[in-house]
Amino acid sequence: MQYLVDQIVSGIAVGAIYGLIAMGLALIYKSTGLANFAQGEMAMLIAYIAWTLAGLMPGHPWLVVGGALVASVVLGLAIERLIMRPMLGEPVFATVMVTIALAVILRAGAMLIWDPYPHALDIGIGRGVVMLGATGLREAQLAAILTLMAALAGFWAFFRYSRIGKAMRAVAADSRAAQLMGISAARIHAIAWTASAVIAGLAGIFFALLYDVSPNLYHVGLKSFPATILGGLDSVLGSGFGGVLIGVAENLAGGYLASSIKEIAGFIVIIAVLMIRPFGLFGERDIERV
Amino acid sequence: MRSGHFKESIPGLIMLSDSVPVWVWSGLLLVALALAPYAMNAYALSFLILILITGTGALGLHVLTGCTGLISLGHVGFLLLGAYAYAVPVAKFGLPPLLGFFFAGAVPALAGLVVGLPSLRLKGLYLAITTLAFAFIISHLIIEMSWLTDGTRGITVPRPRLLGLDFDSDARFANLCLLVAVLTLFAVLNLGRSRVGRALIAVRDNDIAARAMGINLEAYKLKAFLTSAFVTGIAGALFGIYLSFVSIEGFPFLMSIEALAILIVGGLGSALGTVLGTVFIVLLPEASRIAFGLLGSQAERLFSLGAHEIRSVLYGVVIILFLRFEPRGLLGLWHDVRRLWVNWPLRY
Amino acid sequence: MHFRTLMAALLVMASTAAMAQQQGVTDKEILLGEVEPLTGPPALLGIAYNVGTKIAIAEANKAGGVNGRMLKLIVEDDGYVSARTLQALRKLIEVDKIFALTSLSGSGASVAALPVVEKAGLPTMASIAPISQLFQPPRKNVFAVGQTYEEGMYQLTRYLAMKFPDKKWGILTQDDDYGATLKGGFGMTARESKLNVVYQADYKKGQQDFSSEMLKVRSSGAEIFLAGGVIAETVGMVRELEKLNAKPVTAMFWPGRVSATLKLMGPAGDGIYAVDYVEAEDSAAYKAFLEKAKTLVGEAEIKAINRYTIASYVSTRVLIEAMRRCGKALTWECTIAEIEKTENFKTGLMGPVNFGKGVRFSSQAVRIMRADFATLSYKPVE
Amino acid sequence: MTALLGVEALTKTFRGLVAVNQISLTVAPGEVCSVIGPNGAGKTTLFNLITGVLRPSSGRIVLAGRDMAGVPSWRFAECGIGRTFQNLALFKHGTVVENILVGCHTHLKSGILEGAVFFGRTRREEIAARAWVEDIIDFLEIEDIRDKVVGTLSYGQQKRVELGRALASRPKLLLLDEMVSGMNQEETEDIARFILDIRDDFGIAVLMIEHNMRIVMDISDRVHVLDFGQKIAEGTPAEISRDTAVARAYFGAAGLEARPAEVAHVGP
Repeated sequence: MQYLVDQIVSGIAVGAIYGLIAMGLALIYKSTGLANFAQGEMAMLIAYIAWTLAGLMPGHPWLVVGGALVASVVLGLAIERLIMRPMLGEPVFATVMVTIALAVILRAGAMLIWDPYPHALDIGIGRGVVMLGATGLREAQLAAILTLMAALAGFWAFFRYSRIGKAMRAVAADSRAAQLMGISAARIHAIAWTASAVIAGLAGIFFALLYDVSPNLYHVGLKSFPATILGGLDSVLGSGFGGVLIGVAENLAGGYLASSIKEIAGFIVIIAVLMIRPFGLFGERDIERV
Repeated sequence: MRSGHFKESIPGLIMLSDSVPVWVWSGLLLVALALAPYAMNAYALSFLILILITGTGALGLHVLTGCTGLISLGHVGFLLLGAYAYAVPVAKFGLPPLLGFFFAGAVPALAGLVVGLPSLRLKGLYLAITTLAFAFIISHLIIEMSWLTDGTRGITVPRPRLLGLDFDSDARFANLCLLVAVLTLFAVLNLGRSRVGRALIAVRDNDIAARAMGINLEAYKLKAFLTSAFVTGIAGALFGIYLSFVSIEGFPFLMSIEALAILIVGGLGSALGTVLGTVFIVLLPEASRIAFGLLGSQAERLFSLGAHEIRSVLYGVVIILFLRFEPRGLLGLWHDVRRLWVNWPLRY
Repeated sequence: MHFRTLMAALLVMASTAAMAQQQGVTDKEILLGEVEPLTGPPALLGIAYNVGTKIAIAEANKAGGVNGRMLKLIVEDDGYVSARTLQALRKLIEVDKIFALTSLSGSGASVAALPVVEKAGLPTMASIAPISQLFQPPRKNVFAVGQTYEEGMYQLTRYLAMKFPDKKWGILTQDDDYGATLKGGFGMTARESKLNVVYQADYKKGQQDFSSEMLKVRSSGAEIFLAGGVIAETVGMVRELEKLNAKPVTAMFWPGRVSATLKLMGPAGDGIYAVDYVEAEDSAAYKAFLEKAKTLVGEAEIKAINRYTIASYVSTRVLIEAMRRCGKALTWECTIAEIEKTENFKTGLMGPVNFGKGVRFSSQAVRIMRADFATLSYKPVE
Repeated sequence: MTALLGVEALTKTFRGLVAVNQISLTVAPGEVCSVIGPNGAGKTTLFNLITGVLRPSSGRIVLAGRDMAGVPSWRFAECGIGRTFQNLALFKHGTVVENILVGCHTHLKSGILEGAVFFGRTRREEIAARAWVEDIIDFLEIEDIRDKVVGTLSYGQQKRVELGRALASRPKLLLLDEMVSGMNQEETEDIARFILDIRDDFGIAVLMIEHNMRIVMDISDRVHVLDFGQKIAEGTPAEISRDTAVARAYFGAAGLEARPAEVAHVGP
């Protein structure tokens, strides 16, 4: 029994990181209609920046995290303004390819600026073990779970109550109509990219604290795809839950079936779910008009 | 000199091209490509072979993504299946290579039907990510079924002997790849001007209208998957033979992305664009290597350990610039150049 | 145009050129080449290996070159993708026209490249990952210095089995050929010593989170655990065990025997067993090598040095010595013959290197070591 | 006379909303029928039911004596139904010729392999299809735009291409959904002439949804009037123009008295 609980809890912990990245993916999809294939790379870049900052300012964990988040705001804005905005109005396929190219650039760029060696992100906190009953969790795992919960609550309130959140929903529903109503789509896109970069950055920092900073940190982005598909590409909250479900599914597959099946467990789950619900668990079905 | 497009008969209207110069030049190009391998060094030849194999595979993806509008991120799965479907019977059980090529097409085609089933219900990015999942599952299955595939150890594949002809030298093998690539190109071009090809395009552009025209959407989406997987599988077999060693690691996931980049850069939806895109994308790393070399040894030393990453960055930047400034792809660029050539000094 | 005549003429020209002087050799220069992963995760090994070649070449050049000829190295990156390995090799051999190869990339890629190298016939050192396919059956021109994973694993587990008898064993390996050979070596010991194996599994290459696997290890009651990852994976396993407060005797393999691994593991890595055929960091020979290297290559290269640097340095030294013995008339034929004659070649960084008639693998004795976190190094056990 | 199309007590509900309620109508061979009614009367839903895009909740559709229940929607074209769409539904990256060729789909037989080889039967078939398409292009007087990509054409031209595509499938019954909306007087008259020629030259029956009363009254043999999903009247144009229920549906009871001039305009 304790074994099962341990498996589920550590599944939730890793799933929280998938979930955060998946929420960023869904946020961009919801407001701009494209899947950002560079989401994992954004997380990787911020983790590297955090690592550099940690080297410059040892003993100031909050400065490091704060600095990294400022960097992710800049990153999000820069990507939106310099790369994505000029692509407005181009076919979705083309813009998706742009994000793939961006992923290639970020991956190689990180190796160019830093190096291919794995590094430990040591900011003095996050690595200690907290006991929840008989189950041990690292501080950063707990923080990832709490951040995911905060993000879920925050986005729920944001879409429901804030002016920008409502505007974002309007742009998602019909960008032209929203524009006619005086909502600037470009501004909404900038906000979506920035917010998405920030949560990807947070996820990257958690990931780096728990594992390491290395060029293949971007793999975590690949995991968030099943998460967001499971939850529904256009459902920000659903994607967050989807991440947790994928994390737990992986750990149960690894813990009870075979370790080798663990890495593809998420993909098997989404194929099964999509056959029943073609738009994910929480996604909205497109309504076609003839 | 020809003036304008006047055709005198219906057969003339449906020809691939009614222009004599086009046929003559294509023929000359073909002869040149067939003879060039015997005069090239092995390095240049490896690019030619890669272009021919990649082109075949990209045409396979073109049928699915370009014609039918179904995005696949998992095409590397079909390549892998094709390579293994050739390697297992030929290298492990000693069956004739011709039979191996049949399996290399048929096995992925069957898998294509299975992967195609979700496409009846899924759209756009949902489908794209399902195909991605498929690619991961295929490589997992290949590792798991080690009694058949030798798992992670990989299979060494000899050069084939077909119909009494040996293809052991690279030049001969290039001829084989040329034959396959040209046949594929012809088949895809022909498909484009026949009933099935038009139906696929109809499914892509407007599925409801397509259905009203009597097109069975489900059947045609499955046909697109089947055809695409078949062609891609053959390319996979050729790639395995070229590598002479078939293993999971020889087929990295990036190949799926590269294939999509080829379609985009070439001009989505056009077979000729796919050919242009293939040449461009395969040669891009080499071109950037040369460009980098021109900067001089100073620059090269400065980035002694980073030159490779710089090339990767360049690769990404070129793709973004292309999408940004020439969304019609290389084919569009080619049309512009041709128009400029014909009309100059007038603008139009 | 008579095509056949033209071809024949070209062939004659090519062969006469070869007779006059072997490719890659001029009066002043000898061109060497190597292919290895310099991008992507395996770059950690490739870059370190590359530094070893550079050090060996710089050392030879500083001493006046090989019989008056300076050595020059062309490096190609394959990102550990077989297709790129093949292409890089074709470029090195056909375009750059190198004289010899100092490296042939990692395991899977090097096996794929073998036919090309064998056909070309140039002297080739393949010591980055000396797997048995490289030298069994022996190829005329392909040499490897080092030890196979199977043998290393066999020795490591035999040592542990004797030191900790009657324990429960667990092993987790990567699902590729590297992992398969580790499993093979372990299997030999397991059969021989009738080990009680309570946990055995494969993880997917590239996996980062090992929580479910380590929970399984803990619940299986394993007292000795073999972490069969490369670097990040081994670190992940050890740190997960630390979190779970499980403390089996842990051992890892030589790709992970670099100080970077220990730094990443933190205190949890202290006392971990490892195995290697390259001298440990605190040995006199290693320290002397480091001092010498500082005079030969730049700071960035020095930072990249690890055990792979040594493996490459020794392997390249063997090649250079063979070329030196050939004298002024440097050919492939002679170099291959001279490498074959290598006997009791000592660097102090490994055991003596020996080849012989039909012997293409210089099998190195392995040593069991233990990690010392305080100094971030590995010390041989008594 | 046996009807070409028989619709019997057709009903379609969407989540409780009744869009089409117990509608019955017939179209005889060689007849031009119109369906009129205010916006939201259920006209397009009725068309979607007849063409198989939607499944009826209850009721029957009989085409040339065949009950269409259980026939998959893509087979409706084979059974002899052609249609145009209210909002253009062309294959916008294809040329005019390619679009019309898609209409020939059901009359061609070649499969993937035959298409890829393009020899023998396929070639003969394609030549015949192309000749037929050229006839249609001549008929619709769109020779000059035949090689243009349809996405670049004007609205009126695209409508003609769509008509051509529907004709290419050699239907027995042609359903036209708001063919002339957005067209000027001259274009409208051209279309009216085409519709009559289609009936007379090709022997195809036409069922059309139309808001333009002039064309309805000018060329229809019979008119069906829908309101709130129900059929409120049927008859010749002359009968319909006198029907008070129709007038009420269009203008309301008050409007009937307030705007007699417009009612008069509806007349033939």
